[in-house]
Amino acid sequence: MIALKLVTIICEAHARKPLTELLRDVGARGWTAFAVEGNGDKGPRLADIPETANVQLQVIVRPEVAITLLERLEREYFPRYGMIAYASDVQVIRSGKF
Amino acid sequence: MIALKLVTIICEAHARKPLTELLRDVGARGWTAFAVEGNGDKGPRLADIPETANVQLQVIVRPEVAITLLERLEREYFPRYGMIAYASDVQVIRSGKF
Amino acid sequence: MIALKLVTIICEAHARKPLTELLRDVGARGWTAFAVEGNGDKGPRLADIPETANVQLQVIVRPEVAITLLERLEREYFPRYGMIAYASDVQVIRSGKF
Amino acid sequence: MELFDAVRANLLSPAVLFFALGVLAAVVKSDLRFPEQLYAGLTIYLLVAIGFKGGVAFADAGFAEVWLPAAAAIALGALIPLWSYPILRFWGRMSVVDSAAIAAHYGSVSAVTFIAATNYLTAVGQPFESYASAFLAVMESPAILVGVLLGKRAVPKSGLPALTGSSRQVLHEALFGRSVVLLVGALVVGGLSGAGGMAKVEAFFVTPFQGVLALFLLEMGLVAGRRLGELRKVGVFLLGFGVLMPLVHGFIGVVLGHWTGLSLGGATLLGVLAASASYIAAPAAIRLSLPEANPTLSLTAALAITFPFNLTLGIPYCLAVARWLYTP
Amino acid sequence: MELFDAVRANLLSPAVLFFALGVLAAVVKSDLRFPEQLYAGLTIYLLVAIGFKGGVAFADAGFAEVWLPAAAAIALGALIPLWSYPILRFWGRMSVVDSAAIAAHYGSVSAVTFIAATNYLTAVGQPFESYASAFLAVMESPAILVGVLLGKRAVPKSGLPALTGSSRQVLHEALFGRSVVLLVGALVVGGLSGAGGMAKVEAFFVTPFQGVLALFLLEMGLVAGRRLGELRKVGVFLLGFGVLMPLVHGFIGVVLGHWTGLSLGGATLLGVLAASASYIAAPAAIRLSLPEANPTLSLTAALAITFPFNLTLGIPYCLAVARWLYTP
Amino acid sequence: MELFDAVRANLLSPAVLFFALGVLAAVVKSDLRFPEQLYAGLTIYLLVAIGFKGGVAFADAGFAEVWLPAAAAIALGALIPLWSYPILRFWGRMSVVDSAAIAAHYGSVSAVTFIAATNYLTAVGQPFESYASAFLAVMESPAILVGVLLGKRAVPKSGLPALTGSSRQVLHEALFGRSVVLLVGALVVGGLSGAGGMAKVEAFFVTPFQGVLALFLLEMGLVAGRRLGELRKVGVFLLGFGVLMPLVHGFIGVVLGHWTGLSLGGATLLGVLAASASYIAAPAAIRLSLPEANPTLSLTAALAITFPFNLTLGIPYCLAVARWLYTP
Ligand SMILES: Nc1ncnc2c1ncn2[C@@H]1O[C@H](COP(=O)(O)O)[C@@H](O)[C@H]1O
Ligand SMILES: Nc1ncnc2c1ncn2[C@@H]1O[C@H](COP(=O)(O)O)[C@@H](O)[C@H]1O
Ligand SMILES: Nc1ncnc2c1ncn2[C@@H]1O[C@H](COP(=O)(O)O)[C@@H](O)[C@H]1O
Ligand code: NA
Ligand code: NA
Ligand code: NA
Repeated sequence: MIALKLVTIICEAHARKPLTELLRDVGARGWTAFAVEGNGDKGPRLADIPETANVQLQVIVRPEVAITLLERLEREYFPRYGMIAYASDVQVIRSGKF
Repeated sequence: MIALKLVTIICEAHARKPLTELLRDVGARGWTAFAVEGNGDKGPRLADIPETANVQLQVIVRPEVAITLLERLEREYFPRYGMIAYASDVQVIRSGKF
Repeated sequence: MIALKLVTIICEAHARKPLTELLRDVGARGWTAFAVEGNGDKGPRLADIPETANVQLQVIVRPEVAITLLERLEREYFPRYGMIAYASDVQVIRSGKF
Repeated sequence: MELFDAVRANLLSPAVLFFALGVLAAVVKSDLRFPEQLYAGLTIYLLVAIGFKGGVAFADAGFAEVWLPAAAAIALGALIPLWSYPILRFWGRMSVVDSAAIAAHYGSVSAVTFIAATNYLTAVGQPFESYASAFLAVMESPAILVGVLLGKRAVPKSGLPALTGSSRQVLHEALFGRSVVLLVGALVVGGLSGAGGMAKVEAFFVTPFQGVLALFLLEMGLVAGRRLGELRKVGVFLLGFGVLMPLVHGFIGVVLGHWTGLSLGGATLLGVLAASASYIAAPAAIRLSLPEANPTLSLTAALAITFPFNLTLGIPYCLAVARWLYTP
Repeated sequence: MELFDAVRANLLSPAVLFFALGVLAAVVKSDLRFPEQLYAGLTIYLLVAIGFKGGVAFADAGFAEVWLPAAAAIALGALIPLWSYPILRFWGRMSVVDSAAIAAHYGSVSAVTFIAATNYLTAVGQPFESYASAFLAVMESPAILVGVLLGKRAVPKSGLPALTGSSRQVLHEALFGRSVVLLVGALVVGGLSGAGGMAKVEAFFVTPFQGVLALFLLEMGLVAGRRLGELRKVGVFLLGFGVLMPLVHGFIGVVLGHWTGLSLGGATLLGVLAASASYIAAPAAIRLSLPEANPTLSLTAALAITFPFNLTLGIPYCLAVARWLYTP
Repeated sequence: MELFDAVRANLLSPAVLFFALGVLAAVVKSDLRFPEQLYAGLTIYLLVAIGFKGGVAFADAGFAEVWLPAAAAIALGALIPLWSYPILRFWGRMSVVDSAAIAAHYGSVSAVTFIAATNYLTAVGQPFESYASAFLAVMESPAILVGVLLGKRAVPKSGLPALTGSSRQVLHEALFGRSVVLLVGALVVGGLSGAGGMAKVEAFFVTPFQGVLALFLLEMGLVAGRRLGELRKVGVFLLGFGVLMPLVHGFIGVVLGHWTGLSLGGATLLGVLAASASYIAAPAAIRLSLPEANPTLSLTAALAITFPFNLTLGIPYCLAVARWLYTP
């Protein structure tokens, strides 16, 4: 089994498009996304209108890509959008896929 | 990178409100939620009516908060609601946010 | 706290039924599922029609079950369906539940 | 004979047939499912439409005509749990919380059963007071409150630590829960906007209403059909309870409607309300305030026994009782 | 000349124009998207409405009038894969499973194409048998079963371990799949509730139907437009196949309709059904039972080639064939 | 006096009452919520319906009649940010990006406010040019582009690294964003299919329209009500801005409509468009291209201040201005 990183990003739905472009930019070969609701320092985000909806993005990448991604998120996106991001360890079977 | 805990709770949708109040109570500063379906010891939970829908709550907290949270869940919620909860390790960049 | 494995499977929605049967087959006592969108080697999967929708399955199992599950996925499902699967470590409180 | 014809006419209506189709689809394990947000959307539509229509009729009839039967409806809702509880507790040998929870479901009401009854009355040409949806609106909560009070006494004995704020929550849920707000709110909106407002929105809230109900009942059939497997779990007692109580409550409701001056159709509707068991408002409120109760019992009884029974037989039964009572 | 006018009238109908708008929006990469549950809801509505309407007409016509063309429709559905398969396999040089999968899609039918054809016939004033949706209902599954049988022979040779239970599943899916249950079920409900039932639900299932179809086709356009990029991947052969087979199958369908006593309009509809390729029922069943097949091929052919072709040209073509055949 | 009556009639229309119900439900913290995909579906329906209707009217009126007021509408949309910006920046002491973002919202338009105004005019029997939805379609984007240009100058100074491709994105969003595509697209479809097409889809896009709007406003009320708590955060200046600017812009819009030859009703609608603030198109485009702006400010102002104000008072106000202006 190969050790990789799962980076999870939870952000406002309007930021989805630029974020997926960032993912491509740092070298991710795929991603998964779904609508979520949430609550945080910027107040409740009920998902009934797109203006206050959140999206959760999940991307599996090699550890060094995870670091680049998190750093760019912190520098470029955190100051602009309400969001959080975190990394965790995952194991996959197919190498070469990520 | 700072090591924190991600606590995931999967429970019946009707328990969502008391659970988010518990999260606040133990000191979480935010949470994320979305509708899921499932199957478990209490039988299938198809999400088409709210009465049989599940919700997944995700909350990032400091390790000691995770322990309190899981313990209170076990004591107060597990006997009452169909649910599971688990913790995992995550790494974040921004300290002070959680 | 007991250490278990969380296996996450992201696959085309049409594969959901056979996959949940596989989960039962390898000994999982429950699972959680929800609709997601994604992008990968097989191109974008926008969830607006079921034919191009993805589903994310999450299942908590004992470590040895996780290995069997991943191996069977690789052998039987990866060649047939567009999908990824990965395992990660989780801690639960209730033993005997999984 | 006449009752037989009435039942047959009811069974062959699109609404009931679509319900049966749903049950069948669930039984053969078809993958047919309604998207959850469609279910939510249809529920909102049905509640708002019936509330609005009732409100327009209410404004027309005036408070003087409505208050007495409405008060009777509230009282009936609050009383039903008081006799249902001991029956469940002692004859059914159920726990305190489970008895209280089920009693609350049967005292509260099912909006869809009520709507199906109004359609049935329209189909058989039996006039009724359109403002009867006001009774629907006021009968949702009282039984829930009574049921929770009955059940709450048991929790301290269970040794479980109390959940914070749950008793405050139940009052809030009973007053401002989703279906209460939609029904009561639409009633008030309908009352304020009157016939002029009705003319504007009729083409959406009234004309297609029966068809929407038919589609909705397809989904209800799917949901009920899926629970059929749980009938074994709930036992013979609850099965009998789910069929007999509607007969008793339906009778009482019709009689009360008669006493309080409703027309034959209106009394039928009050009977149907009394006979029906809630599967939307009550489960939500009870899961919040009596989470110790086993939801499989109450939900299966309300959804897989009483709802289909009323939809097919209970509604014509109430009409038959009313016809018998109103025959000079 | 007349054909030209018919095509132009079709192209300027709101339904086709909304489809074109959807394609355009996808091509310019607009972020316009229909929520998935809206798509699911609209599908349910369209299938139930067309099935119900057909059932009412069926009950009216009687089984004696319907059985012969219905049997012909079933036979045609089952036979189409038998000649499509060798064409794909040997002229198209496709693998066994891919040939079988595509053949199944083309033998099965597209409900939306059928619905668009009924609207088209109504618009040009050409009467047709309303019970033709019964043909739609019975033509969904036979081709899928035949296609799966054709494809299953290849799997053992592929060296892949068999998936448990997949052959049992395909029969279940063919009999009780979502769209089969909705169509056949609504047919039966319509048949049982008859004209009286229709009067109740007409305002929901019939009156707004064409408008709902137009909105739905906007989404279909978005979906088809997004797949245009995959046309390169599927190659020239499949492009030709997706355009020529509808012409052949449409012709055969119209002739068969003529032989079995349908009216001009009914024969047109049978032609359209034969010409259409399934993109709902077949993909679901084939992904379950022949997951080794590449879904990009069949889905792109059915959705991005044959569906737009039929919607714009195939439908008027079938009517023209029928007019020519029925001219004394 | 007459204005007072007009306002009262407006306040008692089902649409406004349902909005109030939504606000109330949010204030009492009811758990009532519309499913998000229902909101999305209703938005699509409303935009397509209003666009289609406008397109049919447009084709009927001809380009010669429409171009002058349409050009005026575009110019007005582009100019509003130019004076709103300095007001926000210097009187309101807001940052450059926030001033630019809010200015963009107020230059752009709210489709729902427009639709409510057409319903209001219909209710009071005031005829208007149906093609006015063309103005709605062309007024969405110009202000957004101007606002983004105003705000972009500030970003380099902020020290933040630039986001890739965001200026390309804003143009794309302004031209092909969801609501622009739906409105402009439905306009063109309506124009091409004309009265014949309208006859086909009228029962879906026109007849139930007012009822759908009423239901939608219930959800709008929920959304607006939930933001009331943020009024404190946005401060008194923005509250005043959100109420006074509609009065000024409404006046200018009506006058411009008068000058460019619109009827009394058409001028009212142009006034309402100018007075309205976008809460769908602008937030999406601004979050993409000026993410440095604080969305709480612009969204709360547009949604919780200006929208309710226009819905209740702004619309009758514009009509009153028009009546005064058109009095000989
Ligand atoms: N501690 C947390 N755990 C889980 N999700 C969070 C947490 N904090 C914030 N979020 C999510 O991130 C979004 C943005 O957070 P914020 O910028 O703090 O408002 C919220 O709406 C939540 O969905
Ligand atoms: N082993 C498991 N893995 C993932 N999710 C589970 C598992 N067991 C239960 N669940 C989820 O937890 C919910 C409640 O479980 P239960 O109380 O066992 O019925 C189920 O409906 C599932 O969504
Ligand atoms: N690197 C990745 N990270 C997260 N999800 C992925 C990744 N690659 C693929 N996926 C998901 O798996 C699905 C199938 O992947 P593929 O077979 O590569 O097209 C995609 O549609 C995504 O939802
Ligand atoms: Na009752
Ligand atoms: Na076919
Ligand atoms: Na404006």
